Amino acid sequence: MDADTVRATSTHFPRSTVERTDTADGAGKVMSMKEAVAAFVHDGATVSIEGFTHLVPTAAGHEIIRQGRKDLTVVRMTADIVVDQMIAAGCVSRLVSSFVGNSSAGSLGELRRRIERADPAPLAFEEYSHYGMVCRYLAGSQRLPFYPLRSYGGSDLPSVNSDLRKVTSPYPGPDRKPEQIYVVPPVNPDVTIIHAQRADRRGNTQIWGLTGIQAEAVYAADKAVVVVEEIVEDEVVRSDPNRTLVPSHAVDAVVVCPRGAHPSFAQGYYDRDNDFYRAWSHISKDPERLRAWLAEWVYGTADHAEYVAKLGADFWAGLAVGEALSEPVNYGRRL
Amino acid sequence: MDADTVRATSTHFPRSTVERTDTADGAGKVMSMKEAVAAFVHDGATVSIEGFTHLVPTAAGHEIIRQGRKDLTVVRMTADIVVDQMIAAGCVSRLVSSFVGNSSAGSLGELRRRIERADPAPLAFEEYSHYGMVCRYLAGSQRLPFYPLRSYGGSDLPSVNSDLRKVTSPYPGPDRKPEQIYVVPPVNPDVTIIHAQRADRRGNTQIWGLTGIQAEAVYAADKAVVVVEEIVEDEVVRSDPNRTLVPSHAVDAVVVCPRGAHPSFAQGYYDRDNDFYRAWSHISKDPERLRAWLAEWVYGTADHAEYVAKLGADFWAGLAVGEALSEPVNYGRRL
Amino acid sequence: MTTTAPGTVTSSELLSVVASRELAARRTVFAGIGLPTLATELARLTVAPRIEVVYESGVCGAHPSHLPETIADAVIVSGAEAVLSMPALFGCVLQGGHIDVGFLGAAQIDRWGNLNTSVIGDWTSPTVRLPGSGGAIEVMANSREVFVVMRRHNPRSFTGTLDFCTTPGPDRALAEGIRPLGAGVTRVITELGILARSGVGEELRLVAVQPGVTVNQVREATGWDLRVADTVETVPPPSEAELRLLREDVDPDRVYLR
Amino acid sequence: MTTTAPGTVTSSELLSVVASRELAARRTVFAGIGLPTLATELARLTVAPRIEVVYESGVCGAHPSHLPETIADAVIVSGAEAVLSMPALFGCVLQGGHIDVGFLGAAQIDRWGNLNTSVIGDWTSPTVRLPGSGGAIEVMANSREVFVVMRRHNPRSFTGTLDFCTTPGPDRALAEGIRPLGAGVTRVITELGILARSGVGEELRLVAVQPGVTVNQVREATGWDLRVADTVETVPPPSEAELRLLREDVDPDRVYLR
Repeated sequence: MDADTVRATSTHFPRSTVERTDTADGAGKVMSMKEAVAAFVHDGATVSIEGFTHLVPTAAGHEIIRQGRKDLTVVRMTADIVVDQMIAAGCVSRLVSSFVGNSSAGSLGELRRRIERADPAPLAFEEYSHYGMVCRYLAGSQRLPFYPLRSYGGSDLPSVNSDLRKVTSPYPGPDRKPEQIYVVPPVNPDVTIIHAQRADRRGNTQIWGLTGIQAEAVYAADKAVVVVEEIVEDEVVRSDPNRTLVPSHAVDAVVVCPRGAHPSFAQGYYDRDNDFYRAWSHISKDPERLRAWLAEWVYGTADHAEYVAKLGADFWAGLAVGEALSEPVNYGRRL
Repeated sequence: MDADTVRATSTHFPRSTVERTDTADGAGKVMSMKEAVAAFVHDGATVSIEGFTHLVPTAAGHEIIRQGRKDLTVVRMTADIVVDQMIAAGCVSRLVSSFVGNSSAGSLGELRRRIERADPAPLAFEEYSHYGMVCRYLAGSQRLPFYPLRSYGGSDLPSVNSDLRKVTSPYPGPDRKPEQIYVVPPVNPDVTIIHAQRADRRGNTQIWGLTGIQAEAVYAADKAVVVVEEIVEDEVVRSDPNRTLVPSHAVDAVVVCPRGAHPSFAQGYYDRDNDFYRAWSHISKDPERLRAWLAEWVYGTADHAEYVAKLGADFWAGLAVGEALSEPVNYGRRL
Repeated sequence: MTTTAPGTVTSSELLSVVASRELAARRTVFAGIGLPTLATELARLTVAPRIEVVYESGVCGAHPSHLPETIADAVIVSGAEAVLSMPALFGCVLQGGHIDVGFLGAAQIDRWGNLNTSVIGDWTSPTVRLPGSGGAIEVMANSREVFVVMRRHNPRSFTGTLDFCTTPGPDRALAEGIRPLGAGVTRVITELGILARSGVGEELRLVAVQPGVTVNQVREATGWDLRVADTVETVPPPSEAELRLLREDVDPDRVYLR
Repeated sequence: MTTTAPGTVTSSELLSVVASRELAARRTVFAGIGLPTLATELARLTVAPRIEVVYESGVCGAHPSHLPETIADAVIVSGAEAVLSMPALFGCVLQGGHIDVGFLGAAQIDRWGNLNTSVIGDWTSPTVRLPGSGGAIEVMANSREVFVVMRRHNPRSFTGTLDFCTTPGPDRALAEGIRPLGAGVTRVITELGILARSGVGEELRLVAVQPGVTVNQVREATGWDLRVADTVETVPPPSEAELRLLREDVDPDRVYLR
């Protein structure tokens, strides 16, 4: 009759469901970036950092660098500047990705040195396509053993990535013959970190504009940290429940970090710093210059608030955006 | 060099992409319910009618009855009142569903007579669970040969539904042994009909509140008819693009039909007619009474506008809802 | 609407109160409509103030202005913390393993907690066609544990052999080589008492009787040779406080209370 | 920003104009950023007024206030007709078969339109590590046809043997028993001319040369024994109207035009 006895028998249940942090008012989830990284990102962990060009959790990556995490496996569809920085800081030993470039602005210098010349150390790399990564998150979030997709037929990728495998459909194909399809395995990060526009204190997270694969990356993970531009009152979130892409039951930590996506952008909050993307190709090409950049902007700042202040008000004015409000919809109330 | 030559070689391409109706201003998609049913619902067709308790396209079902369609295969997760009515009217020879009941309000009389006693005619029935149906739509919309799910192990359903099959995962299970999982086949209806709050003239369709499986049901189908409470200006839709669950490229017809979901509801427009749900258990229990109901309310009305008028203003006042507006979000504009 | 005389406890009230107590320390519950709604809302006011109700329709963290009449009632949508798509609800929340307790009902249940909601009689030409699974198969396969509330406790409902197994517990799944996530049915709550099991390989056994009910009465009402716990408790009757909350705060309009 | 002298047509302008013409009668195009953006926006003003641009980031029916600088630029989101989740974009729109033309680029292309965007040299220790597939594998596998715009036409880029096949055309897929949806690469547009193929089993062949370019020049710039159509057309040079639209309406700030 004891609940704990019952619980103990269901050994296959993911850890996450019982261990999500919470307090009566949910405020236990709200913490500083420092606390969240210390609590949820451990040496040797598999860390998913998602945000497809939009809402890249850069500030979280910087805090991981400041805390000197080692031997991480980073899972990220578009491994871009923040990943190059984490690699350069010595945090990353393995990368799982479908695009390793500096957006359309050039190269990632450190990543290329690692992969091309093992300089200063090798980097293990698992290469996928975008939809392959999407499907790995879908499988991970849905607790599926694999996810099928109509990609990879004829590609050389399966020859360098043995996790791209094939399954025969138990239904006949269009020509009535057996049909084969590639599948990818689930990814289940130890922790997923995403950036979002806003959440309530319990972690109900609202994102608009490009929503990418963030919700699935959160559900796929054992722990989830949501970094937000602002925490809003419960009433704001509840006025538009369809906007909540990540419900509180999937979130372990809520971190308030305005402008934490820079040089990426937050739709409706600040624009993308395209100049920095272009600059990064040059900075990262020169290991000395890269080290100096990290020293000044990451190690040299105590937290993201200092980084933001250091950039200065004029700089941020240049990324300011105007207003384009959504028209309200009526959810209705019973009379 | 001729585009048609190129096109002709890609024989596996779904018909739908080339045949979506449209005109320069998109107005060619806006048509009456009568026109849409005549154009897109044919005898013998597989018709998906979705809307999970919310936004049930009842008016479309009634027009199918008025036009006397025969031999339809109806695909619907929750086969409820409108399906019972279509069966009673002789439109349906096969039903694919995961719940054949009158919500929590009782039974579907006609459906039960058909299945229990073949009275007055048999009804072929393919039984699934809700997630099995969801996965059939997911497979259909994503052009997958099958979709895996962790259901059905130990159930008697596979013994009466040979489309529930198993696949062995090419990755070892948690115990390192081979892992088996059930899969369902795609469903690709000839036409899917959904009801929504609003769309623009091109068919960009916005739904809020319960969104069910409507988007996937549309993408799974060869043709799609969207019935809406109202057509709005392009600017309204474009002020909140995340609210668009079905983009225009997936829509063939837009039908304006206010209150077309009755006795179901449209969040923010009118409430559910729970009295009618309760009444239907009695009406449908008696074949004579059911026939009289159809005669009066479906065959006896030229279209849904007449049905609405016949119910009367007082009736609709009883289902009116108050205002609970979503707080606007800022999408931002470049300065 | 009927008014319940003080002191008289109806069947609905008894079942709701007993079920609500079982929700202590649970975080997420997948609730159908009716008795599970009452039990969950009462638990929120008593033993589980932070419990999150997840509805099959996609609603998480509902804050309804009125007691919902269906799992898709407009009042659970307005003011909710999140409304998810059906693929997200069934795929990520349920199959992803985020549900502590799922509530299910059934026309028939067997000693392992397997359920029938499809047919009475033969599936191909049934005596009674029932609604079918809905999401029950998924709730059973993916919840940490499942509570069943049965209005009728008699040998036809509590049967040695199901007419049809719509919703299998983990024992049947394992026999087919499919590994279940949770424990299956761990509590069956009826007017006569509480049956319980803790997981795979274990039959339901009688662990408590309602006041005034004998072990023998429960055995006779059960269609198989019911195992009985070494110590059978007597269910504490609904307290004044529980009944008051249920009648005045949870369901003042008697939507489900009878 | 540079100003282009009237009368002088830059490489970017030439490629954009030629590519835009190929979009006549197409309904949906999956466009990357750069030359495909210019070509598509010009086509909207000329041969394909109703063309819908779908971006990898999830945007359908963009109405940008400024020329987007990335496929995820904020200006393609504000005012768009729809923004879809990534699973919906890749699963329903792309794999579901809703894209008429996909635009791709590559470091290397072979005679069948197979593409390399992964490495120069050996994959395990490459001379140059390139960005990889992104969504290119999916665009190739699922679009009705694919256009490739190549800034450089030389034997290293147009190669007899790819260093690595990231993104296979349908011939390679079929050889592995996987049935492709579309025709693969049907157009390759370069400064020298246009190569074309119509589908499975067919090599790229030269169908048109830019004004002043000889067939032999194209053959020498191509790393395999290039087939040539019976009649090789000369590409009509960009018209005054096309250039004016491109320079004044599509990219007045010279974001991509060089």
